[in-house]
Amino acid sequence: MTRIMTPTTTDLDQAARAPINEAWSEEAKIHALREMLRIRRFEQQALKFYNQGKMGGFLHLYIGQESVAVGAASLMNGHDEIITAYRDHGHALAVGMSMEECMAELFGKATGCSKGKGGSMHFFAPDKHYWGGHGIVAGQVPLGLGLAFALKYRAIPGCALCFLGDGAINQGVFAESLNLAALCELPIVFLIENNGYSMGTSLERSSSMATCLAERAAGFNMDWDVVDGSHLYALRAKLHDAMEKARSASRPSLLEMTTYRYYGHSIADANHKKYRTPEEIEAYKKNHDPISSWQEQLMQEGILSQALLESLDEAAKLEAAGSVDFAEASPWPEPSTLFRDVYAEVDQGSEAGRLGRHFFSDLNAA
Amino acid sequence: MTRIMTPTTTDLDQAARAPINEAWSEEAKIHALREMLRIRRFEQQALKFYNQGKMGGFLHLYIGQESVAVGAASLMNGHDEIITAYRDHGHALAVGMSMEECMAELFGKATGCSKGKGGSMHFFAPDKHYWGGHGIVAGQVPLGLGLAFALKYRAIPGCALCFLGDGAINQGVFAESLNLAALCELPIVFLIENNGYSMGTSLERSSSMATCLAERAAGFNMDWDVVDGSHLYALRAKLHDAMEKARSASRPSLLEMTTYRYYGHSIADANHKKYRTPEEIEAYKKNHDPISSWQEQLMQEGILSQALLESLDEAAKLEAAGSVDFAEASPWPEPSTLFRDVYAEVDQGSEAGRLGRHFFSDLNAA
Amino acid sequence: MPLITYRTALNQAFAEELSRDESVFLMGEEVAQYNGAYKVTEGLWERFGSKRIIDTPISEAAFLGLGVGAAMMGLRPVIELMFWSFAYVGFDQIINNAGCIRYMSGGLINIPMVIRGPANGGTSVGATHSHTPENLLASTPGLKVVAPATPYDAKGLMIASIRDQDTVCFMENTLLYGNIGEVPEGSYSIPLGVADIKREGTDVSFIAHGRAVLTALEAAEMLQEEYGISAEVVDLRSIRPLDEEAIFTSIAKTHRVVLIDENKPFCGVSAQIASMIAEQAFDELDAPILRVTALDAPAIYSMPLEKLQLPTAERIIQKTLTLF
Amino acid sequence: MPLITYRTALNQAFAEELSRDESVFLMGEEVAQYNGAYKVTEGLWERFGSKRIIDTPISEAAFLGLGVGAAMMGLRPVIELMFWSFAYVGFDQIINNAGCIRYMSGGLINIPMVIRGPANGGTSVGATHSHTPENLLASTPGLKVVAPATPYDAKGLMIASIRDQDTVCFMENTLLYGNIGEVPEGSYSIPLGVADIKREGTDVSFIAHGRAVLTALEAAEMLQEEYGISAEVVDLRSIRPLDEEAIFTSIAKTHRVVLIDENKPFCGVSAQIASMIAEQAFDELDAPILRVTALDAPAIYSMPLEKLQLPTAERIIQKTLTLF
Ligand SMILES: Cc1ncc(C[n+]2csc(CCOP(=O)(O)OP(=O)(O)O)c2C)c(N)n1
Ligand SMILES: Cc1ncc(C[n+]2csc(CCOP(=O)(O)OP(=O)(O)O)c2C)c(N)n1
Ligand SMILES: [Mg+2]
Ligand SMILES: [Mg+2]
Repeated sequence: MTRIMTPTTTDLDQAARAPINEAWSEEAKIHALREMLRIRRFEQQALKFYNQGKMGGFLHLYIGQESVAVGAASLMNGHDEIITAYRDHGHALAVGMSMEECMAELFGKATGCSKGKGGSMHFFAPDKHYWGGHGIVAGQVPLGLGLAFALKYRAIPGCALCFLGDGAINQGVFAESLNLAALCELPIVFLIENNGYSMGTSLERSSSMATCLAERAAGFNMDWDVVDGSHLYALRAKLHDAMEKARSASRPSLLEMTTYRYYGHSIADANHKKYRTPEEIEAYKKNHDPISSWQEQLMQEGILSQALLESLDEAAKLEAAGSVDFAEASPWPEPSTLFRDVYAEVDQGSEAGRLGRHFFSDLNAA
Repeated sequence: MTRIMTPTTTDLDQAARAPINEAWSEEAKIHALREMLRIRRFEQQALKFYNQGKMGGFLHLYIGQESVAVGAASLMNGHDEIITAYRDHGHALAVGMSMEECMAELFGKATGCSKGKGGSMHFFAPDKHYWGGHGIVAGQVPLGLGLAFALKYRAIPGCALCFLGDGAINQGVFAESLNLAALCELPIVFLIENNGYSMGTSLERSSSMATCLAERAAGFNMDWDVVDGSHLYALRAKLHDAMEKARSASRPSLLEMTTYRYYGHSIADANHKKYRTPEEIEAYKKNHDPISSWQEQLMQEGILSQALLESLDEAAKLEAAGSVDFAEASPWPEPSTLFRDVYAEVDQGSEAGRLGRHFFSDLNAA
Repeated sequence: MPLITYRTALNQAFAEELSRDESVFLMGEEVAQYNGAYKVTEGLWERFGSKRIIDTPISEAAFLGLGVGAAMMGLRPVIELMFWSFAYVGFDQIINNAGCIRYMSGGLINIPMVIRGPANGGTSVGATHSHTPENLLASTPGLKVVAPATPYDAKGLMIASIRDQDTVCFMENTLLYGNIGEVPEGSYSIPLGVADIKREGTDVSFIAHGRAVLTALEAAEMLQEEYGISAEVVDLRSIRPLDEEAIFTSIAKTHRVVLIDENKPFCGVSAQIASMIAEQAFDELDAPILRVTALDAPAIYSMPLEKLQLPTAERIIQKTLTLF
Repeated sequence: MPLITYRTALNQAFAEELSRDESVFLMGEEVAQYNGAYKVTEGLWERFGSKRIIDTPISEAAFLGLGVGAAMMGLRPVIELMFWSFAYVGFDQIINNAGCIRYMSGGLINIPMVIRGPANGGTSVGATHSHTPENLLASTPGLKVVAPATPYDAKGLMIASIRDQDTVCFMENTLLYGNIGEVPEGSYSIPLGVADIKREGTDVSFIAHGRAVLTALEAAEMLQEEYGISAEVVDLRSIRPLDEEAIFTSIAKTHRVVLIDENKPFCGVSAQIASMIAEQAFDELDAPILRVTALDAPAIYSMPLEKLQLPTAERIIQKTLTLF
């Protein structure tokens, strides 16, 4: 577990005293706890119904990593944009998507955030500045560049947060994107959620590095840092600085957040106890679980009572269960919608959408 | 011209005294001069006939960079493998390909090294351990990995030399390849021929970097260095060490060779005097021309006389002119060969080559 | 009408749209300071500046992806590939991101982007530089594909493509850049999905796109003169959406068809069209559906042989004569 | 004969070839220690060790290129793509390097490589993970493409592909991995370019490859039972080289044809076959050439709708009935 940065108490104290954390209201701190609980309860429900065969495809659980998405979302203002990979439920909920639309998407229902067309890996909510949910490893990274580019182009004082996994850094497009971001001075923060594994492959077996992954940014003359992603104060302190640099100076950076996933790569991953020791999993749960350490923190600060904690948790559980009911009760998408959402012009019934043949087989053939 | 590393006289003295240079025979030093002259004279002839419309497509001249290919080839033993991009004439001649087969290829003749099928960008000579000649920027880089992989797999004590341009480093596959080489400990040396430009784009406009391009290797925990590519002693000293590390310890490295091209990106590049100043070109010619500085060096060492120099140059010119005669006199490829060299099995007439239809239009249709 | 080149026609389209709509920007290798490897973007950087006309490193995957991201946010990127042959290093961004995101988001996201550049053989640059991927792209629902044959069409289709809400893959041709034709000065757009009858005829229909249209026209003239055969030339202009009406109408008139394109034959655009005719217009046909495509080997460098590889008027004539 | 799964059949092919030929090695994401994402390479790492069975980072372009380079040197790489859908991040290496180098070198270089992995929709993994690029690959002269439907064919074709001197793109299917069939224990190879009549019939020819063969067989049974129509099912097995003899022979017998494949329709494999029939076997036909393909939208996630997207027996039957 050496790869998990364990900041000293002094580091954490210092992080806690960072202005962005000092200025953080009690309410907002509780809200962060609520959000982490919501993610966890949501995914536990998802897991249950995935195992009952209610969902198709893959289910990549975020449990263990909740602090990263929640910490990042807590720093976003109305101008910032966010994009991530397929392990995307946490980010979706953290930016304000409803459990109902998310669960319904997992169930493949018409009421899902993507009308049942995207599934677990492909959640989107442009109105919440959330641009997916992307299944191809690192495929989202240059899209993040584009978000940052558009902000700068329009002189909007925001930044783009672009998440990727520790395995994703070995897709070439990531390096291309670092260069382009630095060269064009784009307002972007790349966040590596380093959970130590890409599927069954440990960090050491997938990446050659000097001291850490983030150091790769040095060769591009880009700022970089490593931070304990399990701790909200720690990650907020450094991420806030990076976001500010992006927003105000259009200076990109790369942050590596150490974190961990409790479940296998996806629920289909039957091997996950083979490539990791039970001790490793337990050690993280015990020392780094983002929810329990934040609870402790808030209790120490005297903000959180046991009663409040229980009521928050209860509410999260209820909401999650309710989202399942919603999803179950929702209709399947109509077969007639199979050919919708392919071409905007067709959907809009514009002239461009009406001229020429757009589809080369039709439902009648079905 | 700051990007051209100008080693001090002491550096060069030191390089000259490196064991690999100390051990270099007079004959071999003269040979290196001969090879550089051959490349230059070959390309000058190519240029002349390209301008007469005897060749198709692009012509990327290597003139100005001759020391790099010649220096590298001078270090190769029978076990090493070499691969490069589309600016490939220099490497081809340096490893021993004949001017005739190369010129005939440029003329698109059946006697060309690729039977007229590849053209200027796609020279190959596997018997000389020369694996091309590749037109897609950085496309050759992972192929270089494969050469190194095969050497290691077969326990052959050689290394792979994989050349790419300063613009090519921004293709993602280069970063992927650095990681894979370091991770799998492959016996390879990546050589960036940094001539300061990718087409009309200067280094500064294409690459964000801290101090140099080679430093990108640091993030992959790979050894790297920068060297004056215009000077044979300097580059041989460092390249030899890198090749030895690859051969004996299977340790990859990245070397950046500063160099310069005298002509435009290709002969079609009408802009090349716009993005570079005449002063810049003249300064390199005066202070770094690989041929004249090597001549001077050898004269200082008392190895080279004016008479020998002239005879070497005369021979190179004659050979180049002869290669044009050869190419002109050579036949075009037969139309019947259009469908050869696509599938090995078909060419061999094996069972696998005879069963099923391989080609979906035929020459009869022509 | 002024006579200008295909290259200038495109250049005018960019200038029109850049002036009209602040959200349009051009990006690619050497498009700005160098004026474009083929000078298609000449003068635009000087006129519109570095914010709108942007040079990139040689990182196709990254800048195609950047285009998709910017388009999601409502900008209108026009991304140049110096050659369409280089699309393969960024293919994932085109197929999975430009091609699938709208669908996977349930229609929440539009990607109004143009990806453009030359896609053609015939210039002795070898196999790696001579790809014509319009068939591969049109195979992907979510993408649109356009291939103009004339300066007039190039300008009008480019303007329509930039205004389109979807991603359009715009296939130009280095052999056409210098061709001259009549082009109106102002702004006009030619809708995607509408073919153009480039020559009326009664005996056989030639269906083609891109430069193959010109080859088809050449063949049609020779057939008329030498054999008295009247060929109609249907220029598809847009591959997806496809004007199948125009195809079927022409065939209903001529009852014979030769499909001509510069794709490699296996699963080329003309294969798709043949299959549509064979399914939907079978009864109209008096004879087999013939195809004339690039010869089925990688593009060769050698100049005289390369000329044989692409469809020639001779090859079209020879095939056509077998129908009579 | 032992009854084993398609997965085990492939696994046996690898084991046979790894034992027989020291130059064969397997490489890809999770192929070694994890036993393969779909367990196709189970046990091979334990048996053959880290030199022969190699896990990679998520760098498809680099390890595909590594495969090409190693193959140029005479090794026989078998490169796994966890999904063929991920080929697009390494597409340039496949098209330009595996596909063109032999030609561009004038035949000096062979690239005896197998690129393999599943290429199928139907498992609710969404559009990005459901591509079937066999049409795009077969469009490239220089590449070969194989798509087995049964365990027997999977083993025999894999052995032939590994022994082939050229690059073979081997299309597996996650929905077939668990299918069981009779497979001989030892080594045998099924030549590329030879189709297999999976069912004899007299009234209509179904031409299919991969999982569509099973759907076609299902439809054929139902047609026989319910309508007394006798369908012949031609399993192409190999897309390139293609056994056109088998296609034409079957059509000469039945005079009617329905082409079935799981490609998207535009320029799908069945478009190519339709075009060949329409050109070369036109006179044998009594009716239009019909196609049944995937519905023409990106793959949808939603489970019931996804079932409609791929060819179903019902859809085949409905189309076929229009021929009678
Ligand atoms: C280009 C590509 N290659 C392979 C895959 C299959 N795959 C999906 S996730 C994954 C591991 C990614 O690991 P990491 O980036 O560390 O993210 P994590 O799963 O840990 O969140 C792999 C190999 C893919 N989706 N895309
Ligand atoms: C993927 C790809 N993109 C673009 C090109 C067009 N192109 C050919 S060479 C070149 C510049 C390369 O510069 P550099 O790597 O520095 O090599 P140099 O020409 O200086 O030797 C470009 C952009 C290409 N061949 N391949
Ligand atoms: Mg990970
Ligand atoms: Mg350069």
